[in-house]
Amino acid sequence: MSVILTVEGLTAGYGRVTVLHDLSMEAGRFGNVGLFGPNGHGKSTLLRTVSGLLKAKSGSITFDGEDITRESPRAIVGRGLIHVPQGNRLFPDLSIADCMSLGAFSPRARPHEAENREKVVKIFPKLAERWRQRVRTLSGGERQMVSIATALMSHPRLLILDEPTLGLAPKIKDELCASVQEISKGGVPLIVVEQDIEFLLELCPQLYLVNHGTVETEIKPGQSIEHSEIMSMYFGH
Amino acid sequence: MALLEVEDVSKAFGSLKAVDGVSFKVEAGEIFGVAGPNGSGKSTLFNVITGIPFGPDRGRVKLGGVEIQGKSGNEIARLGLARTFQRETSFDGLTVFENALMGAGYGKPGRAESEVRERAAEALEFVGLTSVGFGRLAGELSVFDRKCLMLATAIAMEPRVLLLDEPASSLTKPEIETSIGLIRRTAERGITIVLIEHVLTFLMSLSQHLMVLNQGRVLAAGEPKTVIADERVVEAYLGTRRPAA
Amino acid sequence: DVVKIGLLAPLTGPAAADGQEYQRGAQMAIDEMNAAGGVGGHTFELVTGDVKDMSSGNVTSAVERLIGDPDVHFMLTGYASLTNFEIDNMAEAEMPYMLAATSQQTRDIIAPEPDKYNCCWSWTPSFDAYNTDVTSFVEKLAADGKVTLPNKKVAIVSSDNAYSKTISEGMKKTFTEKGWTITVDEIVPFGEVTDWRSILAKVRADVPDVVINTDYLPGNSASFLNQFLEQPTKSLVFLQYAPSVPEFIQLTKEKSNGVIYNLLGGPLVSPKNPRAEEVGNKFKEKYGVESGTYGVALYEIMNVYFDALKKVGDPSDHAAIMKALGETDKQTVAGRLKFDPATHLAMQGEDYIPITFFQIWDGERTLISPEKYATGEFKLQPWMQ
Amino acid sequence: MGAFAEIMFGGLFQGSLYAMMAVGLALVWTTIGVFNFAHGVFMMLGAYVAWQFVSLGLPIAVALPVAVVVMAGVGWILQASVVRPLIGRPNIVLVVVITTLAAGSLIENGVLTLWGPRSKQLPSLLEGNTVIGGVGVSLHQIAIIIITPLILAALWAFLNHTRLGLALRAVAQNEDASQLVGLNVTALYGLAFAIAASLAGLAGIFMGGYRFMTPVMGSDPLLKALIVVVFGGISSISGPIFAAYLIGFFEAACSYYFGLYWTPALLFAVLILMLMVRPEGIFANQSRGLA
Amino acid sequence: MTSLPSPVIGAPGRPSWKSEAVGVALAFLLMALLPLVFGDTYTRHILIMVFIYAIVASNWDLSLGYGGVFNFGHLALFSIGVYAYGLLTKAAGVDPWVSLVASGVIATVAAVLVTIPILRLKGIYIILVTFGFAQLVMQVILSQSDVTGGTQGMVRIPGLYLFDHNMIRDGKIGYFYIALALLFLSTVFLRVIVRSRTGASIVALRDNEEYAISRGISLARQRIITLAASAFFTGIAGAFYAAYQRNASIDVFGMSLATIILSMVLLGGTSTIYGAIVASFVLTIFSEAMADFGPWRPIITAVLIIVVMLAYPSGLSGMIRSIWNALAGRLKRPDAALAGKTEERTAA
Ligand SMILES: Nc1ncnc2c1ncn2[C@@H]1O[C@H](COP(=O)(O)OP(=O)(O)OP(=O)(O)O)[C@@H](O)[C@H]1O
Ligand SMILES: Nc1ncnc2c1ncn2[C@@H]1O[C@H](COP(=O)(O)OP(=O)(O)OP(=O)(O)O)[C@@H](O)[C@H]1O
Ligand SMILES: [Mg+2]
Ligand SMILES: [Mg+2]
Repeated sequence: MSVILTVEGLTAGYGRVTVLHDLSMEAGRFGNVGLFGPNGHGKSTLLRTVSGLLKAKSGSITFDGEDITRESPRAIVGRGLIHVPQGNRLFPDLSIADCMSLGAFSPRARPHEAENREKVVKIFPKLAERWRQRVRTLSGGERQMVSIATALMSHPRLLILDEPTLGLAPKIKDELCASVQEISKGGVPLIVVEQDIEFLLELCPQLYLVNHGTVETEIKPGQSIEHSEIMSMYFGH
Repeated sequence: MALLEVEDVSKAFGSLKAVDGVSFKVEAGEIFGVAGPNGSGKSTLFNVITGIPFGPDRGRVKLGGVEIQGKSGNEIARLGLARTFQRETSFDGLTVFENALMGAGYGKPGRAESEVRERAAEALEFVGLTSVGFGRLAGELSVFDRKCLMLATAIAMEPRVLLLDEPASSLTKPEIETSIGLIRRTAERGITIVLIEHVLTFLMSLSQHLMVLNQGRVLAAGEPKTVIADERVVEAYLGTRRPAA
Repeated sequence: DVVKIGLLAPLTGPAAADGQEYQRGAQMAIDEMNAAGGVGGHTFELVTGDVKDMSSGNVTSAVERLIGDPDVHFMLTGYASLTNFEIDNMAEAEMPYMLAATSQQTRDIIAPEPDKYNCCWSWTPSFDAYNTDVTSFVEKLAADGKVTLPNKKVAIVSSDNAYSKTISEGMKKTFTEKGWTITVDEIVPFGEVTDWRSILAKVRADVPDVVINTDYLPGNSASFLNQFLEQPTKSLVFLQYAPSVPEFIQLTKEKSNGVIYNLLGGPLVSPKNPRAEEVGNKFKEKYGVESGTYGVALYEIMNVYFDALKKVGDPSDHAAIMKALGETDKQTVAGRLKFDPATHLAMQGEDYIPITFFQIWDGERTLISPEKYATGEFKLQPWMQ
Repeated sequence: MGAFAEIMFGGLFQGSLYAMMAVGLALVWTTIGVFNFAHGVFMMLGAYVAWQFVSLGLPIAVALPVAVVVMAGVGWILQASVVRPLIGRPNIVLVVVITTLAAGSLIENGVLTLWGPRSKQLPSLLEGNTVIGGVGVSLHQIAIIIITPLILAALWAFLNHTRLGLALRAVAQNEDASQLVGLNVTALYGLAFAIAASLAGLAGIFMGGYRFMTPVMGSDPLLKALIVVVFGGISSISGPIFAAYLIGFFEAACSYYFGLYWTPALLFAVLILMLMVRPEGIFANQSRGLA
Repeated sequence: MTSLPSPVIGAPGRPSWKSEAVGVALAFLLMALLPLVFGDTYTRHILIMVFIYAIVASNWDLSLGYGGVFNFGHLALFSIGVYAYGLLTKAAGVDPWVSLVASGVIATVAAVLVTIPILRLKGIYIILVTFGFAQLVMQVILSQSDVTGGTQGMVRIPGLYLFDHNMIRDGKIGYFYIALALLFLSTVFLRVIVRSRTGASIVALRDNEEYAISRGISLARQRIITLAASAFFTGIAGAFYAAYQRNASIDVFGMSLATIILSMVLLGGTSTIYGAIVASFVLTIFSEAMADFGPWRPIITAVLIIVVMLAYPSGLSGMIRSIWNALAGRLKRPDAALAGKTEERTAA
């Protein structure tokens, strides 16, 4: 497998507050990448910068060999880098069906719309039952499914999931885990931020511990790691 | 007599029966867990019990033997039934202390102003928000602090029953540990707790009774260990991911 | 030295078109006078106070600003407020003031204590003639055999504003007294009315001899006429005030043929009163548009002041100026201007300011009554033939 | 029969006008979630721009589309200057109220200085009168009654059955999510305002054809549009359209049976009563949810 | 309102009430000295208008800014004050001062009445009802033309009196101080409310209605308190306006007055009370300074408003805060600017 995303010396933040300090990482070499670490230490900020929602102050982001540091989110989506943001806010007044069509908005995704929709329905059959329901009235977990489903409609080449299991029931988590695995096996690598370490370990051979806005530890495949070690990493800071 | 009794409560949205004839009882002092697949009606159940934003279509809810369904949300709250919301919410334009004052001042009738302030401060200390600073605007807090603040406003009401909707979602492991301790101590204050949670370790380590909903109906209820061993629960809710009990 | 003249005018908002006309009329008089060397060494400068939406706060602001200027020795307006309450401010400040506003309110303020209000004189005569003279005008037409009144029925439409309502109430009273039946008595809310159909339907349901609309807004009046003409009845149509506004003809074009309206204090364009035409022409020459009622009125009011100043000599002797204003007796565009000491309104009547009836034909306004000044004869309205 | 025809015609005409006045305001409200208080001024400006072209010698059939296009540009500019920079700031709804009010006042008084306060009139879309079902009507009004539903239907189809329309509905609900599915947020905001301003301009041209134009002619229609939009509810563009015709027919019937004078009071009384019965708005099919 | 438990919160994170009281006292003292500087009645009149606008605008801020209630009927409360005073003094012959207070009470009652239909309503639907309320009030006043004068309005309304002092020929000094005193009382009243627990509960309802209800706050009760409290001084301001102008006409229902006052609330920055007052000064004085500009006056004013709002969406109060912070930051610590950011959010 080859590297699809490289982040080098990235510094970013909100206004005068810098959240990310000289952060470097890469994704794709060993398959999926997992990010973890305490709350509020910059994981989401990293993802937002990668997908162009936030402008980097310095450093570079390379996707598929091309520099995307200064590109607009639209251009980045057009390249197939798809980001599911944290907190499933989505489009509260649109129906699930509408969200799916929006997911396929970019010209890249449009030809695959029908095929992707089938895929999505297979992964989340529950959504098909509620095709016309407004997102606003969905339960928390259902909304999470719609978020991920919308991203899948965008025909991703790299899929970034920010806390995808938030509020999901255990069984759905399982199914989600299985289906994302399937997606990644289908050639779409993932970057996943997750608090549920079991989930992360199951999915990602390569892990980064993000702390204080920078990568503190990288865990490569083969470096088997104990659950308790991770816990101590959390508590250590 | 049970402190909170829910009898045959239902709520439908159009043709969708979100809650469909649910009954259960919660004894004073216990922690009562509620689980179930996404969209099984857990949050809706909380909604109809508390009357926020709507009451049940039918069925009865009794708090300490008194029927409360049909009363308005703030009345029910003042009778001693507090709740938190699935998303962390706060009064963003108010300071941390003022947030707590809302619970302390309006959640329990007949308090003197000095007592209100004491209660508010005490509740904030209890959840450990002293370090954050009472003067900070709630809108600026981190996720975990907001969750704590939401809990503090509820505790400041000194409710008889507290309904917690997914207090652990989006928390890190250490934060979950902290939360577990916090909820235990809340129960020790004599507040009866009903708890919705998907984080199973959290749910299992806290609840004395567990009820699992599915498609708006009670799928199983009873001793937590027995409930999660129930085939139907595994099938509908747990899948392969049983907690390391 | 320069004497400042304070003008109250709405320069922005819905009444801005009238406000602009005040300004033009007054300015024309001042320019003329300054060119002629002024009065006793005094030249003049117009300062305008914008009364904006004519709410009392804004009117008072404008009034105070002008009164506060020690060089302002005379103030004038067309209309500045809905109630003419500023008369009180003028009285308190002892500021000579002339206005051409609805006379009803002016009288209500001044008549109880005319001595207290020596400051203020109204170009507009009493509106009583509006209330009574349409009836006599129509009956005279019938008596002269120019129209037939088969059923003596009248439809009266009014708008909910002080001017229209007072007049329509008065008309209703007069018509009833003279034995007419009022078939339609409708009042519409003040402001724009797009659809007159429901009212016209009632008019058509019981065809009256006369149809009257006292809504003075030109837009409303024009759309009333247009919608009436979509399916006209054989009734004499009388519209209050609006047809006197220059745009009315431009905008209704040939549809305005035959329309009748009357005016008090409007230009009395007649060979018997050459001044009206002279001033009207001057205005048109200077500004490229025809003047409505207010342009020439304000021009005349300025001249009334100049006359008073000539008599008194000292512009800062306000008391003397006021007295001189009150003693005015001169021929103006509207007729002979002389004030009634009991109400401070201009006197009304054939020998003073007459109520004039006009009919529009081919874009021209023909004065058809009173006979003393008439330049043409009433002709049957096209839809009545 | 006469009454029926009168009310039908009056209702259709008023309803069409209200729908035209309101639909642009509704579009901006349902998509971007702000009230554009310059909407009435857009109507006025549209009429004046058309008038300018007509007085340069263009026939109304040409001046109309040209003015509509100009208005689209005006809408875009207004959006870019006083709305877009505020998106995402706290209190946006109220802040946009003030900036659009100010922009409206600017345009209104600009027109006043440019074209003067005196009334003007546009030529009718179609000259002449006719009698239908015993009711005399002008062809201009017939044209409005026919054109309006066509435009509304086109707009409705655009919003509900095209992907761009969907994007337009989505964009303000969540800016981040919009960007993450590849929408061009800035362009969509501009598009919403451009369409709204064109529609307002068209409404203004309709009005200018049967009544006088003055620089303040937009203020009453703005209020009417506001009432229609609020009454119609926030869920979609179709709510305000139904509301417009409903109010149009209500007014026509009311003014026939109770007189024009009491119509506004009755209308408000009925609106308030209806809201007390259905607090979610009349056409809103949206139930409350806990977010 | 008697059961209103309103001890001022000495809340952490808010400026101390002592410093605020000192600031308010100083500001009003300064204003009280203005007539010494400005002897002419024109300036005094403008200041009186500023005070009236400031009262109406700052009270509107209570319902609109703090309460988040889209109350488009606020000017109707003012108009009710105008007509209540006119009718009480002129038609019923009640003493002007008694009428002044009674007008406030009547406006308060009206506010409570209009609150009832909006108790179940959310967001923009409130616009419709409150706006309709204003229209209905106007319709009632118009239809009772025998007493209200209808569209002709009422003139020769009795003014206020101060012992034997001649209010008419005193260079407006009497009305100036009465207006200032009313503004002072209104400001203190509003600030005490918004700093009290009641005020916090009003904000809580605005920020998250369902959460607030779940903490025992009664939407109905607090909303009635909000509107009633914002009505009292608004009604009094209306009565004072009528007394000062000695006339009442329906122009008070016009859109332009409502627009001006709304501009003051929003330009000043909502949820501050002071912002609306500052904006009343700025807008009125600015507009008068350009009185000779005709249509250019509103154009320039509009540009000013837009520029301020684009630079500081929290309005003049936000602008003043950041200027203050910048100055203070220069003098004190370099990180003061950051602290300023936090405070600015308070205003929002
Ligand atoms: N919009 C914003 N404006 C200012 N600061 C922000 C904003 N969003 C996040 N921050 C700050 O940036 C820091 C990093 O936040 P980020 O959301 O990236 O953390 P995270 O690691 O994803 O945490 P979590 O696990 O809670 O999602 C936090 O301290 C947060 O307060
Ligand atoms: N206001 C509403 N209108 C329509 N349907 C609703 C509404 N609120 C909830 N529902 C539906 O009712 C069902 C139950 O929702 P509820 O929020 O109670 O689920 P939940 O058990 O809390 O799920 P989760 O664990 O995902 O939060 C869901 O299918 C949801 O879509
Ligand atoms: Mg995050
Ligand atoms: Mg839930």
